[in-house]
Amino acid sequence: MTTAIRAPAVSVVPGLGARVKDAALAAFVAFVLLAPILGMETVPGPDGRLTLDFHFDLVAIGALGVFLGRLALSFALRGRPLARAAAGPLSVFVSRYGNWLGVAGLVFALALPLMPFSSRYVIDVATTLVIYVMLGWGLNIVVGLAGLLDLGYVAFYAVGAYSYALFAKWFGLGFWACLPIAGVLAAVAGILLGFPVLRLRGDYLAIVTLGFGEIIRLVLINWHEVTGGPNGIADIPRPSFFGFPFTRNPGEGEIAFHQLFGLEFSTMHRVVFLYYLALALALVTNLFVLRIRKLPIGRAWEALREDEIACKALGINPTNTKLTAFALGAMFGGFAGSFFATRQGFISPESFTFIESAIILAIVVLGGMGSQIGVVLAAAVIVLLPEIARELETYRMLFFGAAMVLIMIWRPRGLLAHREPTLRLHPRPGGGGS
Amino acid sequence: MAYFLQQLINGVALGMVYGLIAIGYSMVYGIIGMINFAHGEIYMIGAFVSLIAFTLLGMLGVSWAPLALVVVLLTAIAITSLYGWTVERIAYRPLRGSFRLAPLISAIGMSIFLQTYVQITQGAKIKTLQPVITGGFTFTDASGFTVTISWIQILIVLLTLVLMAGFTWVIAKTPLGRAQRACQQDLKMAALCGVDVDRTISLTFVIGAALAAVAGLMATLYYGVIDFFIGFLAGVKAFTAAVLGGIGSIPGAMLGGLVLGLAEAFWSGYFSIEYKDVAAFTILVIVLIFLPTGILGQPEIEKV
Amino acid sequence: MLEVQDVVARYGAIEALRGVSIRVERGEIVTIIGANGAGKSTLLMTICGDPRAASGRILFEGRDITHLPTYDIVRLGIAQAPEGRRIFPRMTVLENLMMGAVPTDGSHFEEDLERVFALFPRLRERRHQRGGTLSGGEQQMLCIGRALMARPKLLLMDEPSLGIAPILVRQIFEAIVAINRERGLPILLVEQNAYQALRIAHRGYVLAGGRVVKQGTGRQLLADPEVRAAYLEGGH
Amino acid sequence: MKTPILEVEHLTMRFGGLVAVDDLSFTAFKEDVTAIIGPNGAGKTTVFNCLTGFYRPTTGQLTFHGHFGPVLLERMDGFRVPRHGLARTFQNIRLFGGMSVLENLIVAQHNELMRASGYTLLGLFGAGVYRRAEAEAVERARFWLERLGLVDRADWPAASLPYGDQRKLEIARALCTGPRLLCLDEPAAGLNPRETAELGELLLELRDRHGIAVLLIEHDMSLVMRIADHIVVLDYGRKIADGPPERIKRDPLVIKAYLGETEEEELPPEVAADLAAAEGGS
Repeated sequence: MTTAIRAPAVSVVPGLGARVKDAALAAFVAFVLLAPILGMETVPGPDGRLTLDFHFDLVAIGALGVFLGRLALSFALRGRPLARAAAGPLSVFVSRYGNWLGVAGLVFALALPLMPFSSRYVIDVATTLVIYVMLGWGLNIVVGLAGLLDLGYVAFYAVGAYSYALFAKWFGLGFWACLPIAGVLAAVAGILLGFPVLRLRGDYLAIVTLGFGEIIRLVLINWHEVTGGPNGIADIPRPSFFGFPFTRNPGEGEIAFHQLFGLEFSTMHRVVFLYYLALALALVTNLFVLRIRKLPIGRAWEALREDEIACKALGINPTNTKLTAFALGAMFGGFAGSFFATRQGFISPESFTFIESAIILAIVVLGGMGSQIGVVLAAAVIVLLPEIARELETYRMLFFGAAMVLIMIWRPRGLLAHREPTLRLHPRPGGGGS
Repeated sequence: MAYFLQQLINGVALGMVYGLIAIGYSMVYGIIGMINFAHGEIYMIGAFVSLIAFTLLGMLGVSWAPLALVVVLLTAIAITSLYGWTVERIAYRPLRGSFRLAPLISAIGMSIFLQTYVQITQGAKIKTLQPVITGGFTFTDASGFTVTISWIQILIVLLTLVLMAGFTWVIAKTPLGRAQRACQQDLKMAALCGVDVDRTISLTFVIGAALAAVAGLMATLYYGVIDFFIGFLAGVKAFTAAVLGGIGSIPGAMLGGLVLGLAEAFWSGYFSIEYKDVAAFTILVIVLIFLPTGILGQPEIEKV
Repeated sequence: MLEVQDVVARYGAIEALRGVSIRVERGEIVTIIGANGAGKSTLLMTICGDPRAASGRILFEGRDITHLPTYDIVRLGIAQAPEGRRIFPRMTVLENLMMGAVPTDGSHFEEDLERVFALFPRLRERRHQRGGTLSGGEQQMLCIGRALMARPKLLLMDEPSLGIAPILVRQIFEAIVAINRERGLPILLVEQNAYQALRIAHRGYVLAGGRVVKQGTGRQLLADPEVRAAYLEGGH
Repeated sequence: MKTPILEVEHLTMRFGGLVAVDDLSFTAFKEDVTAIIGPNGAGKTTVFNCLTGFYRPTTGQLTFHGHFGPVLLERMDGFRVPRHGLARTFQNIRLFGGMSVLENLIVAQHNELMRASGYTLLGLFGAGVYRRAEAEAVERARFWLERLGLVDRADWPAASLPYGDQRKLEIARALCTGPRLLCLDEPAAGLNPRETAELGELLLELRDRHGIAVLLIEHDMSLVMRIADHIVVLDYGRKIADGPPERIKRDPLVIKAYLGETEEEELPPEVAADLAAAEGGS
């Protein structure tokens, strides 16, 4: 893809009067937009008919905010466009010290449960974060490397989760037996979907994958006999430490984890174990992606993203190559899904809505497509910000949506957009392009 | 037979609503080649503005239905169009000519934002509107089955047909419509002809939003219940309709909407109501595979 | 009339124009010749503001138009018959001509239409046919006709002979001369068919690698041995 | 006696009502640089697209004498064509712009490397077979980079190269697929005279030293007339001439349809007067 940087806009610096006028206009538009929806809340009245609660104070505040914001923005930008060219200082820094950052991050992640501030809550949030990172890395194969826009990634996550739950419940298989099954089933789902649709144009593919995600969810809701319908599946077997369960009182002939190591029983053991389990899965995903990027198939994915026609002219089979990306991405989604099921012990279709797909996609795209560290950065932003602002729970998705728009405008290629070649003819210093 | 007729009527009414939303997708896609993911939310906002306007009129004591309808229709169109315009200005225009996925991601963000915005300001509960228009025609056939055409269904069909006719005329005969078509066929050349492309694109969003507002009003009247989440499914289905009919083609969007509405009505009538949404998505997948340019779409020759 | 001063323009990372200066005076046919990729078409598009000049200035009738949006430039009186003709394929011939008239106030529409039909009688016959169904030569006539409908003060033409039957090429060039002569309309003509272009041009520029490498009157360039070797004689 | 490498027989390609190529037959020989010339829109690129599997010809037979003996190209999937030893470049350069120059050349050796990586499985575990194959691929890339003078820029993103170098890189990439026949679509477009001359040298060297036949679409007659052994002239999708350059140059049909009259025609009197006036004035 050619870097389509918008032509440098002309710096026509407007005068103060023009700016105030422009801001006033924006405020007026905001007022009209906000007046009905924010200003008049429909509430059921005493007789059951709807009446309105008026909040015009909020509308006024909103319009004023827009006025001031617009004015401030016009001074801050001085006629320049908001969008920036791809590689910023952050990208360059990360590309230079990427390996060190990775090692430092890994050490921190490994040591986290030992840190003094590591409460159960911290570990839980960290586990969630790690799972999103893993999902991001998995989807990165499909979107970042192969350039296939998948809006239904959560379907594979769901396939993994339900496969784990069903196999564990009905066949009594343990986590380590179910994990590969879940991965394989998700990959098969990926192939089944991919086979007919991978020939489609980019944005059509996006909508079809979205439709597929919804089909899976609707099937989960309506196929009561197998999936338990909207109630989901409860009492999914919890993971054990290679056969040693994390229970206070193990069953006949079983030895519990704390007995094995002669520890006091603590519910933290399982939490920490789950954390390390998630971390291990995520690391496997990362190693896999790092490795495969440097193999012919990985390069073919990237080449396909850049120019499919040129790929054909070089003898690359586009359909098979895309299908591999789709299947492998789905497989990691399946792994993550089975971890999700065992961690929660309960799954229902509600966990697999489109919004989840959007969040994972946002992590990949905001991170900078194809960038592994970018995924971590973006996942941290997206998972941790709402946690920090817990009391703003209701506003979380509002910020989330707004952030997606703003980051795209600010950096259309994501936070970290620098790409390092997968192999070099000349060693690092001296040959750096750009 | 009567049952069949009833499903047919329901399907046509439903299809008209889908068609109205689908036109917005189709036009925006035709002109700038992006899927306006937030279009479903624009429809949802149209429904809410209608609901609020009805409630306000009720509180003001306006009880004559035709007057209320006209006022609500105009209000919904005006405010929803402004939403459409603003969304384009904020979330899409800065990204024009940018990296391919950027506007789509931005649109998804916008969609989430608008959905949450309405959820927060209006509450997450389902809103029920007192029926504004009731009654209709009822026919009974020899075996005792009845077929009902409600006034609302008639209104939906009539209003949609009028809008379609008017709109087709605008596109076909006025300078405005010509500029719009020129932009669809060749954005660069349109600019070289002196067309203000940015303005025309804004206008496209405004027209799409206005039609979505009408669809929102109709849905509110038809179902009587709405919530902040109705935009997502309606949006995806309308997009399906647009693709089905051949994206970029306005009669195609209407036709696609009809086909989808009928398919859904018959599917729920004869097979299973639970899987009616699955039916819509399945149709989408099948159409894209076997008829990638839709029923009335223009075939594309791959340039090498 | 038109003055391009040291203009640089890029497409993505590729620098297509590296400091080009040309001018067009009233009533002139000025031609620009050069190989594929020399920047000829980019020059015409840059005059119309797309891509925008990264540096340098463009003056039209003494007014700086470098930073104006395309539609304003066009409304000032610069019409273009662009490369590849760019007929609106799903509009009729008449509608295409109406699009050409967008920059005008519409009061002379019928009159202008008659003049275009007089110039290209074929278009009158086909006025209700869709643009996409015309032959290459007819599309070129429509393309020129559409540009004339704007009542331009300056006409930019990009390779009007491209992919046209030889017999039609002649007709098109005759039309160009006629337009210039009858209306005194200055024309900036980009051509690969250097021979034909230089024959009718008052002055010409040779563009190579995004720079002007030669300029002179049409006859001077026609007679120039280097120009002959590179662009005229099919190489010997 | 020359050996044929590509035999085109009665090739016709229609798009709807438009006949882009009309009953075209010619043979390209292994020892030759064959050029296809003709006015824009004459159907030259369409011929390439039929050869390389991007279009399915309406009728006709295309026999290519590839690595594994003669094969028919007209019904072959595009991505299978290169495996038989037919590589092409594009009129509008199609590089993998975000990937480095070297990576572009490695991707060109995809199928061999896929096999060496055990279809990814062996490669995933770092097998020596794959590492050796990759090193060989890099060496092959280095060879062509050195030949084309791009070796210093091997680690640059392809899109950051100047235009002329991008053209060269696209040729190098096609060469890395190990072709018997190289099809070039206007390779000299946008090159300056010096670069064009170098390109001519390269193509002759491919023919003489590497035994790679060349099929060339080109507008630059100075290049074509200098290096082509055999020229096919198309006009309106039809072949109007076929032969060595000396004959083509003199062919009245070709002159009329394409090359143009080289002797000065009579100028229309008013233009002549005008020209004289303009000259006098300046």
